[in-house]
Amino acid sequence: MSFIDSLSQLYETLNTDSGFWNPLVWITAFVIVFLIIYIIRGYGNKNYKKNTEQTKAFLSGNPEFEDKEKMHVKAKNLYWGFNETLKGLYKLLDRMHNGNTSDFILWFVVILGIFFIVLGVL
Amino acid sequence: MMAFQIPYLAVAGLIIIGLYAVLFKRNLIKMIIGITLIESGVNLFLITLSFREGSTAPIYTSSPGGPMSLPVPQALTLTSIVIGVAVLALMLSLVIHIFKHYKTLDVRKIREEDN
Amino acid sequence: MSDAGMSKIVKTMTGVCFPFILIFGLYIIVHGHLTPGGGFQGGAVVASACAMILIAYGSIWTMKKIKEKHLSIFESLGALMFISLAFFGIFLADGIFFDNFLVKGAFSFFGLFANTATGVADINTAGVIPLMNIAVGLKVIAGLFAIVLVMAYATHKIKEVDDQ
Amino acid sequence: MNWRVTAGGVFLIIVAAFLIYAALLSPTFGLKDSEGDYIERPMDQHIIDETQTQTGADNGVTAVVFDYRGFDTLGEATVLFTAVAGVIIIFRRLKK
Amino acid sequence: MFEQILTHAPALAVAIPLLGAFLTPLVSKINGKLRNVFVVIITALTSFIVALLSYNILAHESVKFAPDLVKNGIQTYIFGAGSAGDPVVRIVFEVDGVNAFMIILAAILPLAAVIYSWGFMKDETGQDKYYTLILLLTAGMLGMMMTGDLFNFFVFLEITSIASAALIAYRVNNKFSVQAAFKYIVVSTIGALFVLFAIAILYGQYDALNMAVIAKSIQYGLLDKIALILLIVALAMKAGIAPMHMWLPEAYGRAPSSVTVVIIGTTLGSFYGILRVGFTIFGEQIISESNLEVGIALGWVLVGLAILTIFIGVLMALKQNDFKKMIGFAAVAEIGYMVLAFGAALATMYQDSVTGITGISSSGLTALKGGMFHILNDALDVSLLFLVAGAVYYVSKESSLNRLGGLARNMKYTTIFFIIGLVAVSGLPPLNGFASKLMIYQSTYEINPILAIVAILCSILLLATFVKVFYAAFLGPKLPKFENVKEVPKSMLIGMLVLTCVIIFIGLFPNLVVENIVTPAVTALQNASAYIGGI
Repeated sequence: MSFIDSLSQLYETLNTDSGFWNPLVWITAFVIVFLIIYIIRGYGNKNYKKNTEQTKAFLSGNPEFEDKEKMHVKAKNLYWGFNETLKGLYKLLDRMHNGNTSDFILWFVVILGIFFIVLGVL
Repeated sequence: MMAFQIPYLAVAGLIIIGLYAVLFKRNLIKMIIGITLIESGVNLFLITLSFREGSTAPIYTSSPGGPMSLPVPQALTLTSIVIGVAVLALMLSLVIHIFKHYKTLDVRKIREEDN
Repeated sequence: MSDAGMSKIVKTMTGVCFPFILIFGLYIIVHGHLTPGGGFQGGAVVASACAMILIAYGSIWTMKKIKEKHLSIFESLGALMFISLAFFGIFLADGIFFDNFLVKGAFSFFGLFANTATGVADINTAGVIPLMNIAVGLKVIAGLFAIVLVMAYATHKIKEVDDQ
Repeated sequence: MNWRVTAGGVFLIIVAAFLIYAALLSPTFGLKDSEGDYIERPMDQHIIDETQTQTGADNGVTAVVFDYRGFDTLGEATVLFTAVAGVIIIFRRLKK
Repeated sequence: MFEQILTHAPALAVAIPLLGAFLTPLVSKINGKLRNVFVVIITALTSFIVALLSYNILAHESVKFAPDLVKNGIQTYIFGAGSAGDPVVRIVFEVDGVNAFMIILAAILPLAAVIYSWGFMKDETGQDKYYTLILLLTAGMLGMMMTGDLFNFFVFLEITSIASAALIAYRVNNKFSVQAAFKYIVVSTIGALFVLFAIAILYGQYDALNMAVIAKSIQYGLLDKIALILLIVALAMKAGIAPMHMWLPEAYGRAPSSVTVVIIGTTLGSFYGILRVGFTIFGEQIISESNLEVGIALGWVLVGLAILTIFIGVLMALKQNDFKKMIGFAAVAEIGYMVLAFGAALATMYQDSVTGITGISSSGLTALKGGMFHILNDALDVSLLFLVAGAVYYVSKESSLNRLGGLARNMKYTTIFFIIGLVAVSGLPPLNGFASKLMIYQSTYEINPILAIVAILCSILLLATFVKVFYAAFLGPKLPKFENVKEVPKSMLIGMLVLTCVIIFIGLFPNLVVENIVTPAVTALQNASAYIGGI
């Protein structure tokens, strides 16, 4: 196998047993779709002015805050519902993740015992 | 057969005592003592493997002759002792810093102070 | 340990004992390839002597005499000596890393073999092993003493903070 | 934290049982088998026999440390070097 | 000229970083800038030697530089005199496909980290010791990944542990980083001690420390089983597999980012240790007729641990508000994917009814390839994200996402790098994370659909996690306190660019990598007899 042959692998397809994956094909399709979207966008109406009502963010009629801090949704407020739903699970996980060094070693001993029982007895 | 395995039983005992100290002691220094106990148990295991009954040290200088004990486990023990010293020094210096920050070595007090 | 050092008796006795411990440690280092011991053990003995000085005279006084910077430089030198002895194996003799090139008789010193008849020992044997012993001894002395010195000095500083 | 103590105790006992079992299974202390002659240790026996002719050292342990397993010793010296560097970096002066 | 280098390459790859580390304190006495140049040169030299070595091992016979050095895919290097008496008494480096694959990581990550720290560490004290420890970490990592001697492996493991702990505690005035360092050193010391205990058991059984010799003469009695369990569990703790992963997010999160990138390499070195122990030392025993069910049971236990790891990692990452801790939990989840792949491969072992030979099924092979490929991808993606997090910390001195926002308006390149890392780590096409995860999904689907579904679901949650980061830190209006934030220095951008280029290359040409790097590694991993024959 010469260096040229190895170059020819550049555009070969990654074949798993039943699936395959070729990023180059994927990217080409992506670019084509993007071009189509761009062309369609070209047909949009042109009467659109900067720095007018048209560019204001529409907060369901409410006025925009002057304070930028208030405008930005903080990280702790994101996925609020998700955390609310899994509150019980998260309580368990937090109890698991108390930063106690002895507990780390305790988990180690527990897994050691489990492995002993599974493999040693088998 | 079983009666002569006492050094190995001592190894197991040392390791278990060390693990107990690491698991159930609240004081950081005591946890470190537990770790050193585990380490000395492992070193004892290594050095026990090197012993031959009725043997001398593997050194030819003015040696009485006869069987010699195995040299390799002794070298490994030397290495692991030095490594243990290095780890111990680093752990103790970290504990000094923890004490500087929290003014205590009790794990519970430290965790209360954190949250 | 108290920072001002201990009483006069302790200081004097330390001064008396120090050279003997030093000689003993250096003996262990140099005869590492003949008698029990070697670089690490002898280095530990000498470092313990230095630690005795540290305890007797206090960390501030010792820190004034010698800084951990210098000790770490000494340690780097020892480590460099060790690894360059290993590197010489590539360039000389068989050309293998960690080759014991001296024992092949490439040079006159340390080139001999120990006489297989047990009993008599010859210092001029074992190739690079004595040199490596000396390098490691230097390294261990500097390293252990640096560790003890830095930790003692830091604890004293913390105590200062507590007093205020 | 009661669950902690119970779980720790139970699994510690399990680990202890297996370690003690391992201790009893280990090669006999003194390396003598039932007939009373030594158990074969080819690698160490090779070192003991060849120390003086291969390395020229009288001390077998030093020969192993610095010649047969010299690379381990380099690593060990590196460990000490690392520890010193670590201790110095931990106790360094924070202000320039 | 390459032949002379390649003859000693396994030794030089470890010895040159060590030499650099020993020289750094002396060089830094002269000048700070000179020291930085010196360290970068040493690291680049190491990477060059490693690249030569792994190319010479992985490449096809006809394009090797020195074909005679490599006997059926393995290059051995015996330290000390060439005449290694029989039995093997000296330390041997035995570099086969797996090692050649792993050391590629160990070469890329420190290079990026060192270039990055040039700007990142500009106004910190104690830089000379910092660079010394980084070089020591590199040397230990490479030694772990190349050695053929069990005790030598333990020594390098300890080197990496101590250096990592000292570097995690680099910001000593922050109490949390000191705590994280203490937890890390306790955990890794106990792990390493149990590894040493297992090594001593094996030595007592077979009077050998060389992996190949032990693998040749192993009998898989109960004592050997105990040694196997101790090795696997202790190394799994070092590799951060749930539920022994709690040290990992703290250590990753509290260390300086440039350090974290190197620590990721050492974690994967421990993971390599698991592979070496499981597939080479005990390989011929685990994959054999006599104890087939033991191997399958081990595989299923690993699969269970992997699912647990992925779940915990993703869920905790989704909840975190600290940038680097979140990436740390994401790294835990990524490790879970690798364990899933390897465990699934073990679980698909079957016995041919006709010949009676046991082996790993074809879907198991795909799983092995995917897992091996994912090691590389995970290391690159997570490292890139950590470097971005470090850049954010550098400009804003903020690690909590609650106080960040609107940084994209001032830091264009960093934002681009973050988007690339996001797409790659959450397994979106077309970047490298997708290629390996596709193989894992597909193979696990053939084994058990539920595994694949869980894996895909958790991958989606991972994407959600990083979208949250992207919104909270980079999007949004320009906050007043970050008005005059500048783009990070050039060296940091270069450090990130190195990783990004590799990621994009792997993403665009996955087949090239799988064919030329991953497949030889997997073949070498399965072929324990070749490793034994290497001595």
